Amino acid sequence: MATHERRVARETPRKTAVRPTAASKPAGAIEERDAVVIRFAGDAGDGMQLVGTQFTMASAAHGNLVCTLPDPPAEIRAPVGALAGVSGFQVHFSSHAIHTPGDRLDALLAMNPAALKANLPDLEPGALLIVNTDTFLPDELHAAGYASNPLQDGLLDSYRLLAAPMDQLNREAVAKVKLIARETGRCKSFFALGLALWLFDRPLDATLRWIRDTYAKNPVMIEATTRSLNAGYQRSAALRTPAVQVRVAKAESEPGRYRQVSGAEALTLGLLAAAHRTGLPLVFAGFPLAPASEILHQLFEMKQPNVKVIQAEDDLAALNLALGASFGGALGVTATTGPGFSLQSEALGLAVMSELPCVVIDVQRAGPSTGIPSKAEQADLLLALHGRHGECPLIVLAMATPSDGFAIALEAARLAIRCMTPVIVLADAYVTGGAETWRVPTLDELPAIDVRHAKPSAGKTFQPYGRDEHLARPWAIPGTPGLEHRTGGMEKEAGTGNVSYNPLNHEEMVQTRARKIDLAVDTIPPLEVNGPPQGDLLVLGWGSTYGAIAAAVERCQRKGMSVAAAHLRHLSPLPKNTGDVLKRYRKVLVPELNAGQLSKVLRDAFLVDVVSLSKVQGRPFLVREIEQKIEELLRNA
Amino acid sequence: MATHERRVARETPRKTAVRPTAASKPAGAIEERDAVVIRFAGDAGDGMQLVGTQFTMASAAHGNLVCTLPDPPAEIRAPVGALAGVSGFQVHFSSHAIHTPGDRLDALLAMNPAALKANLPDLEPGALLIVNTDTFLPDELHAAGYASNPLQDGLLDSYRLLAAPMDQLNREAVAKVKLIARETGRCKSFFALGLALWLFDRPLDATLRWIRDTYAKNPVMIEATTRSLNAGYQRSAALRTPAVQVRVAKAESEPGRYRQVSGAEALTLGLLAAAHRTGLPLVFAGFPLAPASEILHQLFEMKQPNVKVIQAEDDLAALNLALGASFGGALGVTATTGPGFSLQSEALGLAVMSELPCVVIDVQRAGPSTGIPSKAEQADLLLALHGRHGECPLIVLAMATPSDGFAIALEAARLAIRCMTPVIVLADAYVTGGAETWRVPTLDELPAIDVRHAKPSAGKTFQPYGRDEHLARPWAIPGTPGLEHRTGGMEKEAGTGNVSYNPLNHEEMVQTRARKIDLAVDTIPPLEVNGPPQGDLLVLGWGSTYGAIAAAVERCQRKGMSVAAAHLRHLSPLPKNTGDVLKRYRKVLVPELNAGQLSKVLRDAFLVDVVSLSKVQGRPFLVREIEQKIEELLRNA
Amino acid sequence: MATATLPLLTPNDFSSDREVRWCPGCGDFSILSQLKKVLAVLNVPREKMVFVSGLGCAGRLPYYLSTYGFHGSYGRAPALATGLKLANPDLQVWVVTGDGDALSAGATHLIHALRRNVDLKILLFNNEVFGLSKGQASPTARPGTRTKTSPEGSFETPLRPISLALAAEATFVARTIDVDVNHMSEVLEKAAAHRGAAFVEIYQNCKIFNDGVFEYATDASIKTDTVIYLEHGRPLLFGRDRNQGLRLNGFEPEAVTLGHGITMDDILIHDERASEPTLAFLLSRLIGPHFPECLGVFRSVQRPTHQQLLDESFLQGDPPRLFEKLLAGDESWLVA
Amino acid sequence: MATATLPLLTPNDFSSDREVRWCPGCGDFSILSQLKKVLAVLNVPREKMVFVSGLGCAGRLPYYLSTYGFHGSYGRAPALATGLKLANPDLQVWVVTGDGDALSAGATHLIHALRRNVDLKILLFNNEVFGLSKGQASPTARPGTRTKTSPEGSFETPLRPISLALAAEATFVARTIDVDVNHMSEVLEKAAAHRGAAFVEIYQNCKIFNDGVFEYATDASIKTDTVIYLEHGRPLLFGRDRNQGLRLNGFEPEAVTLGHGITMDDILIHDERASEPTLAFLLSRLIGPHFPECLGVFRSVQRPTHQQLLDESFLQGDPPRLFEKLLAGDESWLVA
Ligand SMILES: Cc1ncc(C[n+]2csc(CCOP(=O)(O)OP(=O)(O)O)c2C)c(N)n1
Ligand SMILES: Cc1ncc(C[n+]2csc(CCOP(=O)(O)OP(=O)(O)O)c2C)c(N)n1
Ligand code: SF4
Ligand code: SF4
Ligand SMILES: [Mg+2]
Ligand SMILES: [Mg+2]
Repeated sequence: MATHERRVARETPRKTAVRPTAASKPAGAIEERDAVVIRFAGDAGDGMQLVGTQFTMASAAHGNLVCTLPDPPAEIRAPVGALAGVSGFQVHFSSHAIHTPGDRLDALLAMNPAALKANLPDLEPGALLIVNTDTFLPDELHAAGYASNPLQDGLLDSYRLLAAPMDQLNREAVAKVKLIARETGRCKSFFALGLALWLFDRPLDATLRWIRDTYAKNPVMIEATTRSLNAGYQRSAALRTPAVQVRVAKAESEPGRYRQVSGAEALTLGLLAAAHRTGLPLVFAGFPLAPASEILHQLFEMKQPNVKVIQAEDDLAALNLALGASFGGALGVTATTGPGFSLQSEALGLAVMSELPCVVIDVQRAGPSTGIPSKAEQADLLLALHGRHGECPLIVLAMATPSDGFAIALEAARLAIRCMTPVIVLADAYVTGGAETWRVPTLDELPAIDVRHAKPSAGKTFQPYGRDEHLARPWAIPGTPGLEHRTGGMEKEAGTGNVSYNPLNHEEMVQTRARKIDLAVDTIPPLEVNGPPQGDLLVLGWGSTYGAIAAAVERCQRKGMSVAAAHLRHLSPLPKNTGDVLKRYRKVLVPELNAGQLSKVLRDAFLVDVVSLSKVQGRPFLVREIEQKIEELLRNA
Repeated sequence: MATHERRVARETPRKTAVRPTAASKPAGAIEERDAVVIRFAGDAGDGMQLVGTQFTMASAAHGNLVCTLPDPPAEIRAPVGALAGVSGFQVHFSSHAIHTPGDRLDALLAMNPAALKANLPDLEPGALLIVNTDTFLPDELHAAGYASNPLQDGLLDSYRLLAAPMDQLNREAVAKVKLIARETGRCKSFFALGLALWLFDRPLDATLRWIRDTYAKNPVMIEATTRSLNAGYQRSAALRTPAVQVRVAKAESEPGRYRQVSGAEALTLGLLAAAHRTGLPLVFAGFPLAPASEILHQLFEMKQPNVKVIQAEDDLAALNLALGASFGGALGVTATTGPGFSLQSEALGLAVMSELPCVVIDVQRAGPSTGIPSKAEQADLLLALHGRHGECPLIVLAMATPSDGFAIALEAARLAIRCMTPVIVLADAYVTGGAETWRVPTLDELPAIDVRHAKPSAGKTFQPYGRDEHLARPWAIPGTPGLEHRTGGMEKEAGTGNVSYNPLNHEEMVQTRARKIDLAVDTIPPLEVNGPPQGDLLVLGWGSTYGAIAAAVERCQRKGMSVAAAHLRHLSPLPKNTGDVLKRYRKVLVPELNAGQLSKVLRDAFLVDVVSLSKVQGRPFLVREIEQKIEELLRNA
Repeated sequence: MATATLPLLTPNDFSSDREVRWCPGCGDFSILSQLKKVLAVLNVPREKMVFVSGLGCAGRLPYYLSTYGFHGSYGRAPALATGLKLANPDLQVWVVTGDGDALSAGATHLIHALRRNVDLKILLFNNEVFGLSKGQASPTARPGTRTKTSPEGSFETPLRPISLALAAEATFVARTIDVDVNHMSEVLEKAAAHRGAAFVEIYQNCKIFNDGVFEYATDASIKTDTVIYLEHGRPLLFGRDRNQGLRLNGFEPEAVTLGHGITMDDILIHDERASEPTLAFLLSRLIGPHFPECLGVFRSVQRPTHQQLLDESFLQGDPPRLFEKLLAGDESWLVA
Repeated sequence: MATATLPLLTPNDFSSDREVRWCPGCGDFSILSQLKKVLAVLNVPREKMVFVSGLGCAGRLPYYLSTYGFHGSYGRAPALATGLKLANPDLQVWVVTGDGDALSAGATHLIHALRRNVDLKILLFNNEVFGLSKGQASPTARPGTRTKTSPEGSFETPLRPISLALAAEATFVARTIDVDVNHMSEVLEKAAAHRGAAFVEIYQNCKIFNDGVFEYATDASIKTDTVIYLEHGRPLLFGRDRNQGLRLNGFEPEAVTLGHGITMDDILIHDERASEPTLAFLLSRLIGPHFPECLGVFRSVQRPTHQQLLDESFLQGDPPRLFEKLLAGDESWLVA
């Protein structure tokens, strides 16, 4: 299958006259690897996100499977050279299936001392370290907290150091182009990129095309960046040891169209796909709150007919807007983050009571309160399940990987519409910010979503709180004659939907709303197990820990341990067979980026004494951490 | 002990010249009872809340133990005579300890057909039924949905009917006083009250005193109401059968001062007592939301120096106001109800993060969303425990009976201040609206509350997030030189309180905040068991179900069953011995006015397969319902 | 909406089957019945109308109408209605709110619906008290109002809904009163005809908790002296004989009587279409006892609606890409 | 607070040990440094000062001051500060907020703090954009502003913070600008001296997401023509030679040049103490390019503070009962 034909499709027409061209490829020694983890790190102004993205694109287009994790600085603009301003972007590319952006680094590119300082601890001994030596000056070293120059004091002895005076080489490369200082600086990132592309034997085409499109109106920058890129690509051969190239073979993939997709893009595309597939208008109301804002931004960018995107006046307004839109016959959606999600508790109650289809995406971040903005955490699970006054059940899903955002958005839309209920999708910055290779579905591969608008039926009084076989009430769209009705937050009489204070009716409605959610279980897939169907240990996860768990379990399986992995994308209701699956293993390990919230749910539901592996550091699990816990549990078994 | 001297203390000076005097007591047959449950029911305009309260006062002053439940109509003013406008007030008075206002009625006073219709189902066969016959006219009967007149069609045959033409008798009584029609109407409730007082052999003094104080500026009304009251009291002897008096002997009580107290009053007094005891200013910020508004109203009424009460602009503002006040060195408190409590989720997160002492009272009502305003439910437990984004633990208490409001408010204040944390108190309309006899504590009986304000210590930098032995951080009050610091919603560095993005610090802080709450367990009493220390069945409750559970378990114990009762007032943390206690019984029954929320907590915490008894009707448990469930469980044991 | 084929509707066609649950004597009854009359003549089919409300006595109104309705949560109706209108711009959407609902929890949403000029008809029933929650002080309570939360009389400066709406860039701002049924019809019809956000404050008597606060404006024996009816382009006159008027003294309005050197030329002319709402703002400040209060349209100007602006914005910039293209993104590749 | 014994404070005494984390070139730096200068001369001990903020770049300010501080949640700072002031009326409490913080989620709280006249100094850093959340449209964004959420340019009508504050019955309302340090000091000192709620809008440049939007008011070469400095009792003049001014044409303001029959008598006189805020409102409506914008104090009037009213109200009605009496209630009895 490695012989599969592969060609890169270009979606944007080439408009420019100046055609950047690739330099001829310098020769060098080549080392083969299965997979590589590289991190690009520099000052916020050094363009590391761009370098990372372009490197990823090139790797993916080259035929590797790719998993990435951007790590932009928390500050909008920290002082130049400060630790707080370090921006990172990690790429894991390989010739076989990978699940995470990688624990430890096989290579690090550090544009300045602060970047080195912040990232060196993650670099494997003996790994490749590429350094821009021109920035290792007294001021920069001081800002990074280095007492002496690590290039000289032996600190870096255990790495394969590639010391490149990038500022200087880049300046030389663009000397003939008329640039202002800031532009020259921007070109430096292309120099670094060129160097990396050469080192890992990736093609330049994708980047050249990107340059052409991006600077279409600025031929001077096309010229300059192309020169920088080529200089990096060529000069590398001339640089000091170890100028060895590393090559990672293409992966085998099913036929189809492929792209890189971030979790935020995937969610956005999934929502648009739901609108496309159903023909329903999509109304997305969002209030900026990092890291959820990315979805709002994406929706503004990917404008589509039949899709309306609005920045609400606050988080509570956002959900009310979405709910109003759902009442009006659209798919109402909002996306938020912990603080906004807490605020929306009241509005979610209204959504449950009015039984309208809407979707709330919560990109969880480290809390409580303002917490640590944008850092990944999974500590909103119990809030999603129980965070509303009264008995207020709804459907809760969680996305497992960046590309799963597409499927989960469609699944959320499907369930919301099928069951006439709000659906919560849990994510976090680790999955929305990360990206991976994704096979783009064709339009007819999109799953069916069954929309049934209520229709008046002659002679019968309309029952706005009548029920179908799924206990869903009818979706009666204002504008339809004969279906005029009133809904809202007060308890409804079964059938008529009139306000009712009747005690037994209330109990019936509480039970009906709960059963409706329970019934949704019939339309969701059972929990699948990866590994032996019974045995010593099951590792059960949910949400963004998917990759780390899958990788850890695979490693342990390779070592011959009796361990299986399973992953929950549906948290409410849980797949029907969840309890059965749990009971087939002697132990159950539940790794979570919280203090053990799914553990609580499982203990309550199945009275199984699951073991919780908790990490609450605003950071994802390392594969190694889960692997170690598995080994520990099996040792003591 | 029945010979204990008893005298009624008057707290308000008598100001009036006109002195109402009691009529001489007419004679009649007398029947002795242990306890009686009576309900007064009438149109919203008939003054039933007044009649009920006065009757209760008289019974309590007479020496009975008393438990009451007002049931005012949901509508502010329904059309006269409508079912929606029926107002009820139930009084249970007895010569021994009682726990609830009673399941079934021994007596019903119905002022009109609607009141009869609405309440007859609760009346025991053979019980006393007092009816105002003057309202059984075609229009009223129609409004109540009676096709024929129940006074004539045999419907009431199985009751001991006392048919009194109250309108007429009352009109005659006040004929000599110059009143407008509306005033005559108001007097009618005093006629009914007089009648009831005679029937149950209660003294008139308390009511006469109340009349005097209330109408101090209106001698005409004093005259008129006194006449009506006396007429009811005297005329009763002349009325048709069964003009038998019922007498309930005095109860034995510890020496001390006693009063009637409603749950809302008790909570209010408890908060004021906390301020009194600690010397701290109390800032109470509330936003009206029934049934919590009652606490706000009470606080406005019971004005005290050093107490500030403010109506906030909304529920979220209310908690922010309270939190700001706590930061300023006051005890900040708010009280709300489901919808407001949901809204406050975000602010509670801020309170947890800033680690300031504040108290949030949630008078739960039937939800979700607007639900059924003011009806009792216990469905906010999981919201209280988990309803905030991030790992966000705090202390959760629940009041068990109306008078427990006093103790629980003090306990909430104590724990909030001791542990520097928000404390949630769960209540519902059943306990805040109900009232019972309460021994008034003397000031030196008030529990100690240890307040330690931080003091600057020379030479040491102040550590706003340092910890004491309870892991509480110091309470440093603005205005104190040397303790200037910044707090807020972002993650704090341990010790310094500076904003910190450090992953390991975050994990440490998440764990510290959790351990702080866990540690509070050392200062709370163990779970006590009423009944055998081990056995077949433990009935475990929390909050307002206390009375029904206690009564049901006592009944079953009297029948010789091996059943014990225990009640949780602390829900987070749970008393240390909770798990042990649970495991000493073969079965555990958890009755809740929700779909089984405490059950979930217990199953998760102790992996015990507790049996949930759920009722979600906006109504409290009947003793009988729990009794039946106990019997069923023990039958199948 | 084809209007020609519309069957004629009567006010009764707008009644739902629900029993009306306000207190006897409440001003809401009068508003409801007048509203039904207005709805009947708007030439909009019933199914195209939606009433969205918040919580409060006012908020119950949708239950009593046979249109579509949504009884939302406290203060959030303007946001919910905005979403509805986005989903379905064809609908005629009314928002019913109270002084508490709109100006305590909901002020933010109200302000934003107005500045966006969402095509909503917003009716604020101002009874200057919290009714449904049983009698607490409202943000519009006059100083001295005794309620359960202001036992010694309210002392916070009340908000003026009209001033606030004007400051929130509203394009249509008016005031009317529950019992003046003709005036109310006139104002409601104008609000319905306005394209964009129309804000109407309705003075409404709460029989139970704030009875009689607007008596000065309803009592026929005095209201000629206490009320000015605003008419565009007409002088601001009042009084039984319309011989009193408003004139400007610097920036201070003055109530004057014609004669003794004061002529019609001195009297301010009402202009609801002024480019800036300054005069409207001035009029919103007038309250008794020193001034008559204004009823009628304070401001009525045209500005593109939120929907129009959204549509325009959509046409600007690059045209939307085919969904297939979006899916494939900027860079994709085929594996054969 | 004894003032005589206060040690003299310097601006530096108000610096905390935290590194300032705004973007290089941000207008917030200038505000911070000017604020420290003002604080140093207020004669209030550092420990009596509290800075309460919401979320946003502006909201970080408390970390950089050595006073007490509370960095609250989005939009709720005015409520939190009101509670603080209730608990501890002796403190001097400042609220720092941004245009998003104050006018999107927080508008309700802002409005209520103003109408209550809580003794807070409220500084709204208006950069007409969401800074901290990385560049989205703000409620004050000028039409056409391109942001991540208005890719074709913002089209919603912006809110004017000053208009809104006036409509919310604020007693002190002013505007100043980040780089005009002397003007800022003057305004901040007046705000600090005001008894009651003082609202100050500060035009602030966001270097990253909205750079240069106030250039017209800072660029020395043109600002004389684009800015009017408000001075109480003085004519509203502007222009390099102060030969231009504002006059009234009906209710429409007009920018005129003196001469050609236009004299000083035609020019409006500023009055920050007018009984009603109509003139202030008119001035709040002036924006470029057709009008100069006003900097300075729009309104400054005395009204009892919330605390004063609360205290007065406490003295009215029945005196508080002894706590023992309250405990025993109206009816109690002794069992011996
Ligand atoms: C979140 C929330 N807070 C408070 C309430 C309680 N509440 C219901 S109606 C109301 C007052 C309504 O007053 P107003 O808007 O003036 O309407 P009115 O009843 O006077 O018509 C309040 C405070 C609520 N339902 N939800
Ligand atoms: C509940 C909630 N919603 C949204 C946010 C995200 N957020 C933080 S700052 C900000 C914008 C701040 O803008 P502004 O108030 O203008 O301040 P600036 O950063 O421009 O100084 C937003 C939307 C939040 N933290 N909390
Ligand atoms: S409480 Fe007041 S506003 Fe509400 S229905 Fe009754 S009279 Fe009307
Ligand atoms: S984003 Fe703008 S407002 Fe925020 S610190 Fe940077 S320049 Fe200042
Ligand atoms: Mg009202
Ligand atoms: Mg801003």
